[in-house]
Amino acid sequence: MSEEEKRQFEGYPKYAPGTHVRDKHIYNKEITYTWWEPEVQYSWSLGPAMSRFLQELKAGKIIGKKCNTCDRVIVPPRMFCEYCYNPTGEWVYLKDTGTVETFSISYLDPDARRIEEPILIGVISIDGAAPKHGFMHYFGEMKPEELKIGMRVKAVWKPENERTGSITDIKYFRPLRGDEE
Amino acid sequence: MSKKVCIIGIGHTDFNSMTPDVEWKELMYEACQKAYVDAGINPRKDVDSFITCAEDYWEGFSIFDEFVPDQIGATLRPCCTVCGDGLYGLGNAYMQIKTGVINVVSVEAHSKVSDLLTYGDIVLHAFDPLYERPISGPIERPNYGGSPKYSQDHPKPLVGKTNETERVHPYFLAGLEMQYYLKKTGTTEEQCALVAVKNKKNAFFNPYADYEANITVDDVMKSEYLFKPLKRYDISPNVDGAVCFVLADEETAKSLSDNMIYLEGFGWSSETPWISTRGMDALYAKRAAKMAYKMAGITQPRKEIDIVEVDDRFTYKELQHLEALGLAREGEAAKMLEEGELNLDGALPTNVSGGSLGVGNCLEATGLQKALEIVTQLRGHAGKRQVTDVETGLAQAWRGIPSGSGVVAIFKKG
Amino acid sequence: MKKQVAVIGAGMTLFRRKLKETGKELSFLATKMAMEEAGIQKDEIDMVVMGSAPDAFDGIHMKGENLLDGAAAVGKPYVRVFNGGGTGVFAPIAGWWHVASGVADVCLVVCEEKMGSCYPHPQTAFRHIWDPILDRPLNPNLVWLFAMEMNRYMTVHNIKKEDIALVAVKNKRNAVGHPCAQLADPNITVEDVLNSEVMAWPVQRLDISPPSDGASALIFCSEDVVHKFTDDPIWVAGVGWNIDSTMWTNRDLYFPRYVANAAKMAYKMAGITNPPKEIDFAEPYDPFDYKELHHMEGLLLCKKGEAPILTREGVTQRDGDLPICPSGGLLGVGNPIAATMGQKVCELYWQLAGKAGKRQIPGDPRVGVGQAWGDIMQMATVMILKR
Amino acid sequence: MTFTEKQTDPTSPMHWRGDMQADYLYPSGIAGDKFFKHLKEHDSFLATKCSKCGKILFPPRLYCEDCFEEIPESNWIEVPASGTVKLFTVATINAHGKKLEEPKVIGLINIDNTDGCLLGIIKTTDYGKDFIGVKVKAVLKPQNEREGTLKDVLYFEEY
Repeated sequence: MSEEEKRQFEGYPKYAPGTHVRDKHIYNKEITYTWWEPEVQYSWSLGPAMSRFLQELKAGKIIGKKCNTCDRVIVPPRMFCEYCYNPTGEWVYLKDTGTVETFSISYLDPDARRIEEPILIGVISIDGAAPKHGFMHYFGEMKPEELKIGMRVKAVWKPENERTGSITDIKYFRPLRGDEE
Repeated sequence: MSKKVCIIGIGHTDFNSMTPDVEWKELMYEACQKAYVDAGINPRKDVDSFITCAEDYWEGFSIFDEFVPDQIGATLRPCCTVCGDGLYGLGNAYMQIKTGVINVVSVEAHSKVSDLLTYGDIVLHAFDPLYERPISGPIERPNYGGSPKYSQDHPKPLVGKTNETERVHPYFLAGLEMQYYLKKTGTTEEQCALVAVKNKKNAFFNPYADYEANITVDDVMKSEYLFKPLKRYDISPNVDGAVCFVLADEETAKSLSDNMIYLEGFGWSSETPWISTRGMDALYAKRAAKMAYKMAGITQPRKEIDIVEVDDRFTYKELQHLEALGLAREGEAAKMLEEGELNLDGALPTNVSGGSLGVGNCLEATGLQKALEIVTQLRGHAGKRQVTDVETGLAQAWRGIPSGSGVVAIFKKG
Repeated sequence: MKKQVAVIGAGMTLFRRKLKETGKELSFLATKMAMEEAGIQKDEIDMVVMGSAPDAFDGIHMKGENLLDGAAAVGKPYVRVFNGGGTGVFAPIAGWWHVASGVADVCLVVCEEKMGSCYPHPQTAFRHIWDPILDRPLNPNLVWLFAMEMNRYMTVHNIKKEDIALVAVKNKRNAVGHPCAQLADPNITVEDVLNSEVMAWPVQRLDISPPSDGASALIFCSEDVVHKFTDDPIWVAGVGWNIDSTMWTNRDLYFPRYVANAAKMAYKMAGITNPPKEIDFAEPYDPFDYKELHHMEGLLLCKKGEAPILTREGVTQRDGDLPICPSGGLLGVGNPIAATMGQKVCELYWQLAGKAGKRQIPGDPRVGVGQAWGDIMQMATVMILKR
Repeated sequence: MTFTEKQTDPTSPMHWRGDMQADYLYPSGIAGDKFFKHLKEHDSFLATKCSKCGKILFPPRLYCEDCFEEIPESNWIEVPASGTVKLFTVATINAHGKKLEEPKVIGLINIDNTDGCLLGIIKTTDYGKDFIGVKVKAVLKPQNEREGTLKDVLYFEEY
């Protein structure tokens, strides 16, 4: 950057070094670059808590684990309580109903590309667990404008033979009907 | 600079080639809980700052720092990640305590390398993308604007057609460096082989080590050349494990224990990342040692240091590092090894724990595993492998292929 | 025992969606600028701290090692610290303890981010910040997180989107005087923000800061040597950092309690008992417009739910009683994650030193607080500078 | 034991597959762009000389890493695409630890007239040979096929 260019701004930073390039410079090969696609593959071992959680999902149940010190029923379950720093105790089966803590209506896919049909997504606190304890999931069987914080919802499970032991064994959460409370 | 820094607790898991029964969180929890019990403290009240030493690609997360606090006791407390070997974490803990703002620090490092399916490719991913990486083999050219869409149900095929035969394992760099070391110092391949024999033998007396073996120099020499002159048994195999250290200022430490171990000095240094212009004399270790000796007031390292654990992820590295640390003259380390000086009962017991060759290469936990051995020895808790009359010990680690960075820590008995 | 730490120079590069320079070269350009301002040579620097967020953006494993020659660290003690988005303020905190401990006299802090390398979009790397078992199977997008937090915050306090949009307008206008700014816009209005496309409701295009390439640098020195460089030093008064639980679906997102913890730590160190009174201006982290409000509350600069009201009343404008993000923040200048140290800490220094030119806050600011935030809505880092 | 229960059924622990895949486009940078554009058109390399320490840096840089001085335009020099083997190794396994079909000889080659080196494949079938000190030259792709990456250098061979 020339001295003259450097002087064009008042105060600090005195100048702004860097060369802006746009996608077209790359398409047109005006600048050189190297491509690389790394091979980065993992297979995480899950440990007792997550293994059991997923196996129970496969069986159509949501399970939590209780901390005997602070009496929280924790879901998703873990082997230790992050507040008491103790091992957690007994396993507790929970209902597959809950409350919408927060939500979003997304028009983006994971790579930030636009989609037409919005995805309804949010955090559901699960009945039977400690307050505000739950996980993220999709919502279905409702219009976007019907979705509200505080709404009561219930899990819709995949058919048993399609479940694999994954969070997606629950298809989505649908509104809880009055007679189901 | 009045406050001294002490080690008040150590904890570790067993080291195993794989740990399918626990996830990374539980592995870390075990090491940390053991360290807190060892120190006699409650992490939720007594620890002021938490440090984890980790790199994202070793774990499989873009931001690994997210997945740290719960299992080390750091929820709603000061906590950070240092991207480096565990000994870097100790160094930063030391500085935090020296500021006077923080009294007790927990430092954790771990390896869950068995979760990695493509270790070689991940190491390769650390090479410079423009001038170094392309050498290893063909670059895949995805469609511009295309995006990988892999999931649990549709994992990417692990081995591409070209990769199967073409992409070279990144450890070739160690082959180059070993050749340099042998030429320069006149050390022989047999002498390097003896390092593996010694360390794997030492590991028999270390209950947490995973790669103990009764082998001979001949066995090592007969193992195949992978990166000539580097052979299969010259390379430390990967291992899972976690280590946690709790450090405190002297005053706090005194209230907790009588068996005081001081962190007397540490130093760290980096060479240029460009392989094209970097020397291969382990200058990083030389500079780091100089800094650490100065801080610890050590003027004659050979006389003052009783036990060392140096980075031995490749056999020649142990010898190269001993020379860089000023504990052996250039080309002398191999002779010391042959004369038994580096053995458990020698003048300078080296890698008594078994080192990376005997315990396994535990990625960023390497330095802490070495520090763990020094502290155990200084405490006098090393059992069958206890070295007699140890007062001062040195632990050293290198950041591994392809870096030129390393760190040295010096511990003294109180 | 504890040394006082002064800031003596700062630098930053242009922030753009893509820059031609490599990460090393960007680090060099920012570092060189800071060294010029401080009037210092490479051999006078004792130690170097690198702050850089995910490796997955630059696409280099152990990228701290790869970047080090651009950060004047060849042959020097060098370490990289990392806190996700919090790195931009955490790297200077690490720099502070290098000097405050007495281990280094002069410490250089460099932050670099090159998000443009990642294809097809930096979002691709963000996919891997989610829990692999619980979240990733749902194919999440990063924006979801913020949309959900924003929704919770808006609902609990009954906040209107118009009030939140005011933040984007203010910051993009503030950025006009910033030479590095990516999205400065002197004419933007609340309507523009409210009419921009919906990404994940309630988040719209102009609520978000853009991904950027960029670097920034800062030089600290101890009280023992500061006289060599300046007669009127800017001091680090306090630092704080704090992390919340990984399990973000187990906590209420309406208030960032970890920010409050970090702020309390920093205020205690700085001897500040009444933050709204004693702090002259602030640079809270604003990757999304609602985050600025959220963080003002977290920094205890106002009561819970009060930040939108202050914004509406103009208190947070550059000439208001409590200027917030006078640099233009992330919304206006750009968001190269760690390199946002340029707005969050370098800006404090330039403002306090009276060097901010067109962006200078009127009056005589003496105390400023900068804050960053990262990981999955769980990490807060706070630094207070004073004259 | 730090937990109150552990997994004892060897069929019960689960694993979860995942990745950190993404594509990367690394711009060559200011210095690299000049280097690779030159390589596209010529059969030689470029290097840079630091005005302060006089070192001839290869690959060329925007700045000298030791002196931390920017390198002026006038200090760019053309150097031949040849050099001397400083170090070499014979690699026999690929990144997944499996045997390569053919071993590869990888050399660290000190490029002529510079103080820098380049990693390169040395084309040979004599895997027992000591290559240290051997003069080699780069064999480049035909000019019309070059793309401006290091892959334009196919390999090095003795001359």
